[in-house]
Amino acid sequence: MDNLESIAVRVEDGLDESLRTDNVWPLLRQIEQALQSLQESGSETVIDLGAMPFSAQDEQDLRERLGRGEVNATVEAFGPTLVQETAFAGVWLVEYLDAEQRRLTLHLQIARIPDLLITPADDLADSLASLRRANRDFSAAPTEDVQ
Amino acid sequence: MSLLDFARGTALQWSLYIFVVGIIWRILGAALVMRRKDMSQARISGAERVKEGAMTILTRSVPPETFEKRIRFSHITGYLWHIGYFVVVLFFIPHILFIKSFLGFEWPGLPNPMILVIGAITLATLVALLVRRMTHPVLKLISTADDYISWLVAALPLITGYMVVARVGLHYETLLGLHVLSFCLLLIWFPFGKLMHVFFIFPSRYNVGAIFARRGVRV
Amino acid sequence: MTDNKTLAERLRERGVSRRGFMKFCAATASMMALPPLMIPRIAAALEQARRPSVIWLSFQECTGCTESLTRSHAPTIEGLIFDHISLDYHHTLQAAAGDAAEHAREAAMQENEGEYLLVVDGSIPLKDDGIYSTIAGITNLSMLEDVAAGAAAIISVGTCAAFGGIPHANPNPTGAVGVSEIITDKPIVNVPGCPPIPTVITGVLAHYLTFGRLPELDSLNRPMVFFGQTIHDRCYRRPFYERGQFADTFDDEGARKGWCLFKLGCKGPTTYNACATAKWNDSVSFPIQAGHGCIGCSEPNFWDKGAFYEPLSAGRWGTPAALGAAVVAGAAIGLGSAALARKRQAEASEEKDI
Amino acid sequence: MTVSEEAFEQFRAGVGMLSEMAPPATERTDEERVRIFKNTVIKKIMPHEAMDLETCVHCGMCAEACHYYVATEDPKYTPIRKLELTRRVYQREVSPNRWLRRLLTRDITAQELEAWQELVYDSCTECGRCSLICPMGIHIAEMVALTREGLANASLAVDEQRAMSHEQGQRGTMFGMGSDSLVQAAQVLKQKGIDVPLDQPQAEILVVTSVIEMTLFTDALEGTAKIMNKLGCSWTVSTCGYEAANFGYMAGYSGYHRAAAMRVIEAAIAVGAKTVIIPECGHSYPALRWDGAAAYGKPLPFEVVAISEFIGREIKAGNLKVNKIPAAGKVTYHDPCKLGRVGGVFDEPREALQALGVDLSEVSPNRAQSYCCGGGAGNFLIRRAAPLRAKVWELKRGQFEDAGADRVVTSCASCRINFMAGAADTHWEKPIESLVALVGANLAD
Repeated sequence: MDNLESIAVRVEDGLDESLRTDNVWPLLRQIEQALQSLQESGSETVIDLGAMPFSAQDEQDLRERLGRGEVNATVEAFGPTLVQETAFAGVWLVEYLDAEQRRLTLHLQIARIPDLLITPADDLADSLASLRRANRDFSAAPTEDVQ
Repeated sequence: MSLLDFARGTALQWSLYIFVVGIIWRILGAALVMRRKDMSQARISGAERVKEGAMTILTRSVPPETFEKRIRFSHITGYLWHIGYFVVVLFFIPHILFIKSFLGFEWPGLPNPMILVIGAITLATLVALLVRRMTHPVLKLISTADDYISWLVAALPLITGYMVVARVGLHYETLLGLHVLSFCLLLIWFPFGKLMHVFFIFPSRYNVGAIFARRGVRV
Repeated sequence: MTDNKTLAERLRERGVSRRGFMKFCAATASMMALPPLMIPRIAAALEQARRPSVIWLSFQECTGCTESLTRSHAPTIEGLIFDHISLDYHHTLQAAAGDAAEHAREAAMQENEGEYLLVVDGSIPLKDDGIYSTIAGITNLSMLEDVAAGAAAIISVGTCAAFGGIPHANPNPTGAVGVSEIITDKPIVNVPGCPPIPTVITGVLAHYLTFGRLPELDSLNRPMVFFGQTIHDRCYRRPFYERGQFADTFDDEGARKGWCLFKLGCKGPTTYNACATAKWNDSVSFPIQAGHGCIGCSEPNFWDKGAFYEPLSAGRWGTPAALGAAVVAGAAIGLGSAALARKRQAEASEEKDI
Repeated sequence: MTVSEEAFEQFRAGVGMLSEMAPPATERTDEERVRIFKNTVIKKIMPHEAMDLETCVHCGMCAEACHYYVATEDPKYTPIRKLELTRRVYQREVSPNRWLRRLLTRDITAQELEAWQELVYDSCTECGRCSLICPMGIHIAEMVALTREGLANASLAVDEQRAMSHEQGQRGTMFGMGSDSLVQAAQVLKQKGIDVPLDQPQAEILVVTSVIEMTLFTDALEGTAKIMNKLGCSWTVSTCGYEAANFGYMAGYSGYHRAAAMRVIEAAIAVGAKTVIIPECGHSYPALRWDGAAAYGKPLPFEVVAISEFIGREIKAGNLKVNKIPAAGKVTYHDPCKLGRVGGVFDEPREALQALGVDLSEVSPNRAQSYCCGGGAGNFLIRRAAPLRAKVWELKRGQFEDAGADRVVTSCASCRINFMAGAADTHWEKPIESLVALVGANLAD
């Protein structure tokens, strides 16, 4: 071999029609049922796509099927988390990434709003306390600048 | 040593040796009993008789219509399970690799779902034949222990094979070990039961063809 | 040496918000292969989890297991979990050396008697009273027995500690065995692999932290959640296997197209591990994805199970010489049988026909 | 031309008496019977039979070829089951796996031997049809003959056949009739102007006949003589070796088979015959044609042909001219098993019928696959087998009717007897005729 460039390198995990696992269709049916129970009884469902054989091709197929909805949010906590509403209201894709943008896991959440977007009750107390502290600091601060 | 290692190592070797010793023993032992020469004047030459005998090996696979219409069920089921069995044995890729490890060469296989369907048909046919053997007046009367043992020994690799694919109950490698052991059992029983027809069918068909041909009758 | 901070508190100190904590719990659940339904329970448990004392003993080993675990360089889940434990003795990682190190171990053992976790990597030589591997003049065997006595549970990390591994391979000159051959009165979790997947090690630790007990184990004491299915079961190349599309060599069309490596000796179907889903190097890839079949490194006796490149369904048929001998023996017995039958026929011929 | 009803009924009555007339069988203990049967099977089994017995898969297809099973659907008539005792002896005593088979296979008992008499004499005519269907190629019929030999040696041959075999084997007569009957029959023909050259010192052709042709089917003997004379051959019938029938051969007495065959062989050699012509008598053909050499101990120094075979050949060669039968109607030809399936004579009789200008309508199945008449291999002698023969007759009658036959022609006395008996009992009116008689009656001038 003359040089390293002559070694063909290709990314194995890329999209490949032949890498479908046949898991998309059963998953869509599962989403349908979950959406029905959300509508009827308000019960929410989370499906962990990281825990089943699910290829990149499968994921692309699924994303194509579900489409994109109105809401698109990023939560910056312990690395970014991408929250994407699909074209079907109530069906969300939640992608957890770590600080180096590597995926921790991918959830499908069937809910009116994903848990992660709701302000945690614990944080309300902290937040009120810190806002009060901030307001106190603000009111106590010298006012030369204003003058 | 795990069950699988035992099965495809020691057990496989010894059952192969028993198989080889057994078939040669049985063929020679039967073929070399006392012989008497037929001194009658044959209608056709020796060479033609050999040809007719050899032809009978083939023609006996397709009996004349007058026979065929009375044995159609046995005939179709017989072909069905034999062909199904050979397809599963010879065209399932792990099997090809198993045989390759013995013969040193391989050939193209079939996709697994096709093998599964063919195997299911084969097994269903075998079960139907067993039921028939236990209920049909003629078969009930002429069946011996050999028939039932040979049925079981032939069916076990199919059954355990399905268990391996379906992961029934036990670990994959344990099931695979059992599957290989069931094949070893087949090899061991082979020379001692009716499965030997795989070999004897050739001289028997040849002989009946040649005997009738001597008298000028093509059978 | 242990403090009383809970994991939640520790995370908060590091500036991880409540959302971050919940995300951590979701990732932990995924890592432990638990359903998302369990996330709130995990969160509740981790809020309360105290810092356990861990003693790590390395015996006949290559340090690959430790490398596997410590190779992370970013604030990963594994890192956080690992940081939370109090690693009181690990002779590769700890700063202390010599007597000081051994004293640290003894102190941890005394202080946390009956509560500390013992992690072992490497096998233990038994031959000639175990003299083939010693630390500070103490044989591995005697150190293991000593430390195991006060441990709450033992985690055998790597195939060597779990099943004897490579030192145990034929002809096994040191009489090496795994931990469970020696210690029989303590709960033992085997996390085999050469090396084991780091997330699996931390997954077991996370489970212990979360639920205060060891996870559900299989017949070889491996955590079911990680070792419940084979590589083959979860392999992304499985569809090729079913379709009958295989690579015949490592540089043929099939190999380039990423077809199944069964024919090239992949041991995926008989190897129970989480490589195909957890993957390696921060979930970048795993051996099959890199184009090489699984060698079954997490299985007992993997080194002695035949060639890595021999298809799993290959039989060991014996030698042509033995087969030839069988042919000769068969012919001899057959001829003998026929001779005896002819003798019997000659005797019967004494009986005259009417 | 046809045989009178009275003569036929007289003949049937005579045959019906056989079992009473039979001399008592040799007294044998159970142990002796078992020992003798075993020794017979052991010494006679040959390699191809051994391999046949090794290869049976018990598929049961042979039952579907057997006229007895087809007519009754009784599983006990399954051909391979008729070999059960032979198989067991082989497997326990000769088979390469005998050490294992002895564990799995029961020994035979004298009671079983007695029970098997019915299966190999009453319900098997060694017609060989099962040997054609067997997917393994087992020659079942041949081994029924072997089983008969074992039973005959063990004094368990069926009474009627034992009686006939003993008489023929020991005294050379049948139904008490000897060579004087032949002389008488020749005189009767002489009066009709048909010459039968008895005991010529030298002849090209030795014609053998049978007691049945001297008494009942005289039309066949007459036809034979007329044909031979017409052809102007050098032929003779020997009073020393005139009887073609060989009851020892059928019943399984190889000693009697040899004795009867040797009379003909010696007579043929004495006159320097190049050809021996066998009459229309089924088993006589294989008894000399195929198994005569074994009795003689070396190849026969002459050719053996069946009369229908001879006629067909001569007609085809243009040596024998026949008239077309006017308004013959639809004729069907029944292939006798011993002549056809296990003899190879199919075309020659048809050649003769074509020459006679008849409308030949074949039964289905025919030729090699033809069904047996139901009474071959000496079965027609067995009184208790009559109900079974009646059932097979129904089968055959159906085939004849399906073929639309106005008359049935065959070339075997025993087929003819069975069909005539069946026809008489069921009032079936169609004539059942001899091929030789038909040709003899229609010779061209």
